[in-house]
Amino acid sequence: MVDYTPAEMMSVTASRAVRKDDVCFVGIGLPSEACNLARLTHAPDLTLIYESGTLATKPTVLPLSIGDGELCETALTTVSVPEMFRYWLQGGRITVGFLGAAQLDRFGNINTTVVGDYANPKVRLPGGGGAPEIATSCGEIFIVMRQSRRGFVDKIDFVTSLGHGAGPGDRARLGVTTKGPTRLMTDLCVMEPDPETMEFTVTSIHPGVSRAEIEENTGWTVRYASDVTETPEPTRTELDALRDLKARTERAHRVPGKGEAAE
Amino acid sequence: MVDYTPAEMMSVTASRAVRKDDVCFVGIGLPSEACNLARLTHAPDLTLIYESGTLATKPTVLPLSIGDGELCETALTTVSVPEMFRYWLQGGRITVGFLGAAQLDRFGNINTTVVGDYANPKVRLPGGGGAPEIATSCGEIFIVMRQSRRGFVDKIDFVTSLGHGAGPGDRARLGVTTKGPTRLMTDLCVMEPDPETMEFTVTSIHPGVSRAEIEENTGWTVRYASDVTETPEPTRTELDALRDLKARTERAHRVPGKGEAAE
Amino acid sequence: MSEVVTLDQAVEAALRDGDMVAMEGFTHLIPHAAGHEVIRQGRKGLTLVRMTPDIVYDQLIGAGCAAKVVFSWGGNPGVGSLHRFRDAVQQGWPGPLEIEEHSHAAMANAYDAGAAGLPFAVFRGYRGAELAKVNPAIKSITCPYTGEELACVPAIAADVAIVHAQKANRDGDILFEGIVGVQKEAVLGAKRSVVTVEEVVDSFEGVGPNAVILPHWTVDYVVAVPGGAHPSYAHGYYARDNAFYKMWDEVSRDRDSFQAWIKQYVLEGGPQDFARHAVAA
Amino acid sequence: MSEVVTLDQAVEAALRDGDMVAMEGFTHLIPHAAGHEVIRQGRKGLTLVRMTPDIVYDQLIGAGCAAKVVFSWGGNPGVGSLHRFRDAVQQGWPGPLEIEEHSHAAMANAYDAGAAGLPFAVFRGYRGAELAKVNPAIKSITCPYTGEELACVPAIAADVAIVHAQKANRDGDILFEGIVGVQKEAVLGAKRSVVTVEEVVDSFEGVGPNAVILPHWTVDYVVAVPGGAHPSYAHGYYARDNAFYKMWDEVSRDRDSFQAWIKQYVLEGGPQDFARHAVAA
Repeated sequence: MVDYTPAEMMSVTASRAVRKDDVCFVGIGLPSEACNLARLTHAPDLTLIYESGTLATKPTVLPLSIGDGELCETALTTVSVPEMFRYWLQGGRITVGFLGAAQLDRFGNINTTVVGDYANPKVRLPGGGGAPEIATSCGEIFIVMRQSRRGFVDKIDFVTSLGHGAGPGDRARLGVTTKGPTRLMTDLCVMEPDPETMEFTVTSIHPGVSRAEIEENTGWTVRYASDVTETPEPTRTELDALRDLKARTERAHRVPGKGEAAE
Repeated sequence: MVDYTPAEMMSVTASRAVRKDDVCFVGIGLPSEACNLARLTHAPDLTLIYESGTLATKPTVLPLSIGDGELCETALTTVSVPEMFRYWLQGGRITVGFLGAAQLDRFGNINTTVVGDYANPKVRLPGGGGAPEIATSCGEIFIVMRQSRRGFVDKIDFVTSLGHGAGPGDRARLGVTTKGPTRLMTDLCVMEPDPETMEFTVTSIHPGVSRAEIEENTGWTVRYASDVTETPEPTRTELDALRDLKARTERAHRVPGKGEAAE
Repeated sequence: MSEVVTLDQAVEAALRDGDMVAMEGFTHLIPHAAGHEVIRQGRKGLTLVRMTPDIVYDQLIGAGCAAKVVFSWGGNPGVGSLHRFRDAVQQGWPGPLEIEEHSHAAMANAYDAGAAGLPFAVFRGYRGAELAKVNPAIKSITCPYTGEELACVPAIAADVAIVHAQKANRDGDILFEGIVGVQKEAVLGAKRSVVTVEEVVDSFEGVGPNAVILPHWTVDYVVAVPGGAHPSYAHGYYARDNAFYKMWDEVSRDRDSFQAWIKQYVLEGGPQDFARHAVAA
Repeated sequence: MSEVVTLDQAVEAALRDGDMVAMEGFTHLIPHAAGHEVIRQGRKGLTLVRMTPDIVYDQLIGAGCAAKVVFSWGGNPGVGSLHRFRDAVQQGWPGPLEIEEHSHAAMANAYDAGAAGLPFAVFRGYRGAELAKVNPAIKSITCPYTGEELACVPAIAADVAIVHAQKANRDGDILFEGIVGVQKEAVLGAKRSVVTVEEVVDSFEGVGPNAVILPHWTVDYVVAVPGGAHPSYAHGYYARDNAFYKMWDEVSRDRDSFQAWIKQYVLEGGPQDFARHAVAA
């Protein structure tokens, strides 16, 4: 048995969701960590796409921004941003879109725009960026996010990106033909939409996590699948790959002697 | 005094119409000859664009096709064909479009589609290609074309590309804001639209050409400006540049031992 | 996911009778070898899409493969008319040929829309042009902000795109260099695709600025056919065979000489015959 | 026609109070030096357009240059929020700030339409997304062929585009390499443009495949400002100064420390101060 943190459990679990032939539209942060871990473990030929235009990139360290030079240098090719959104995302070329959220509801609808009223916000968040169309144009959506009452809410303040709307059939009614959120991976568990209600349902719980803990960190009534399993622990290989990746990243982004004396 | 052919007179006259800062959308044949001659004489910094995507190209020989390798090798850059038509032509970046015609009327409307009825043609011509939008998107249009009754007709069988329509105001009524045909250069004379009627009017006659000769080769009633001038003869420099260009082109396109034994 | 196969396997797997097929190439990289394979396989009722149908479409039309041509300029560049195309339109030989005619701007936009997964494209075009009256596919739309009336055209989303490129790597990624035309759009917009290449290489090192790269997961079949663009050219490999274009004017003028040529060079030939053209000019 | 001048001359000639200005750069090649010049010249009432407003727009907003921001993602990448942007939106400091918010897809399409000279762009977007309810600029249109309802957005045609590139040649042609973003579209769509570059060179020899070249007649003013993208990066010249982005989070959190920073580094500085950042990391 190996030692690992809940954050590592989340990243490893998210990385396992990716299949070897997937073409992933990757966001910065947890999605990028999970996708690159997948590429370094079971899915070496995985295709990673970042919205800055880099197609089939193989960064050796995790990018800090969506447009780090490393992404371009290791890419098969780089296209303009209009082409990325037009030919590649809208063109239906992406099998999996990875999203995070500031607020998430039980149907996988996402808010990254505002807390409070749009016109008079309590907290102005960065906004949707690519997410509104990632949510509808990718074959399916994986969400990776730390579980908390603040993030997992009964009702999100603003629907930045569509999940399953208010339930079954809503995507189809809006003319959306893709699957939407099929998997939510947190530091506590894995949830998948119930095929009947489309509500997120716990299908797998991470080792050592209790149902009470999940419920304490969820702002909606938690539902469980009939056959909840225990998430397999990270393997030594996965943990080593993840820790190496993070250490390499840490070293690369610490540029000594720069930045302090600001322009 | 130098010796020259009517065809040389036409090319030299057409080349002189081009200004040194123009950005020209160039077709194969006479337009290409005139534009490259201008570049080799009074307009060395002239920008030539061919619809195959080559921007600011400086071919040493005339291309046989719109997409010869020479155009790309000598270009500042080459863009895709959709970008050429979207960003560069429709984007309003071209000052002069050069067109030829199978049939032309007195208002500069052009037919390169069919002789006879469209559904049941007597002669099926190659079609419009880029011309319909070149005619409306370029700042102005220069037409260069050998003068004949067959080509200069009272009524064209099909309007492939708009000139001045049926007369003054027609372009504006169609929402077109560019000038349209401002100059027609033939082997006999130069015509320009009369500012009142927009009909082509002879403004300059090539040396040694009679009004009768022009009229014999025109299918509409020829009108003359009040101050018709004589077109200046080609200079020694212009003729040398043109003949060198054509000789170089001839040599380059004669590839011995190829083509006969056909695949 | 690209699969490396032989040309006859690729064409057989990708193309069916009645399909809409785009064999693109703007003067450069025209997939002649693949076009010949389509003739050998005797495909019928094809809708041939291309901005600039030239010799290879003339051959397909004369050989009876086509029911319809969608195009914006149909000629033998720098030479004259396409005699087989003209014979089909004017005389219905070897069978009736429907035409759907656009401008270059319209087709370039239609390919762009196809690649972008849109059902149609909007552009400023056809003002005062009669084509809009004879082609019912040309419609107009009003800008919801300015009220300007603009032209529109359905997206080109062919059943099959067939193109020629310079290189594939071992993964099946494709590299086009030079005049790149609308090949990227044709492939991305199509349901299936066949790409013939000059050669398969280990790496795309030393690529110049006018390059288009298509990842292997956008392409279905990759086939190495050296010389496969002849008499068109492959930038960096061999030049355009201008003499062939002139020769074609003679051969294609007459139905009998055309058929004799097709028999000798296409029906009794194969993709390996193109290799001798794959030499720098 | 591009004119080579100094940065203060270029900004003064190109930009007026109340203009809509797009200073683009998708993480890469963000025109920081030019942004500082705009602050020094005290421009007011600007509409700032950018897909990803980050530090330089935070500075312009905090310095009181902006009346409105048109954007699709406003944050400090990899770090967090833009405190000056947030303070303006939430508290109206230093003045009220109007926002017009889109998605990336919408803005990318809007830039594309601007470059293409169209009044609007059509895309498949905003389905089930609430932004379409709060931004009246987002409209919809029906495909005349399929009946599908699609989103549309007005084209971005700014008064001025300000971008940073790696190189200009002696003619004033511009070369961008690496992540090219929407800079080509921003410049082609704008009425006027200012381009700062790392260096002016004799030739663009050795250009790689991810390159965009803008001919000199598409650009109004070209200025050599080595290091002018710092703390963003210039591919092939210097790396992103990630520590600066983190430092900005501290400096910008507080109005006083922000103003002290602007005074010291912008108002009392100049484009020459960027040169020391133009060293390979």
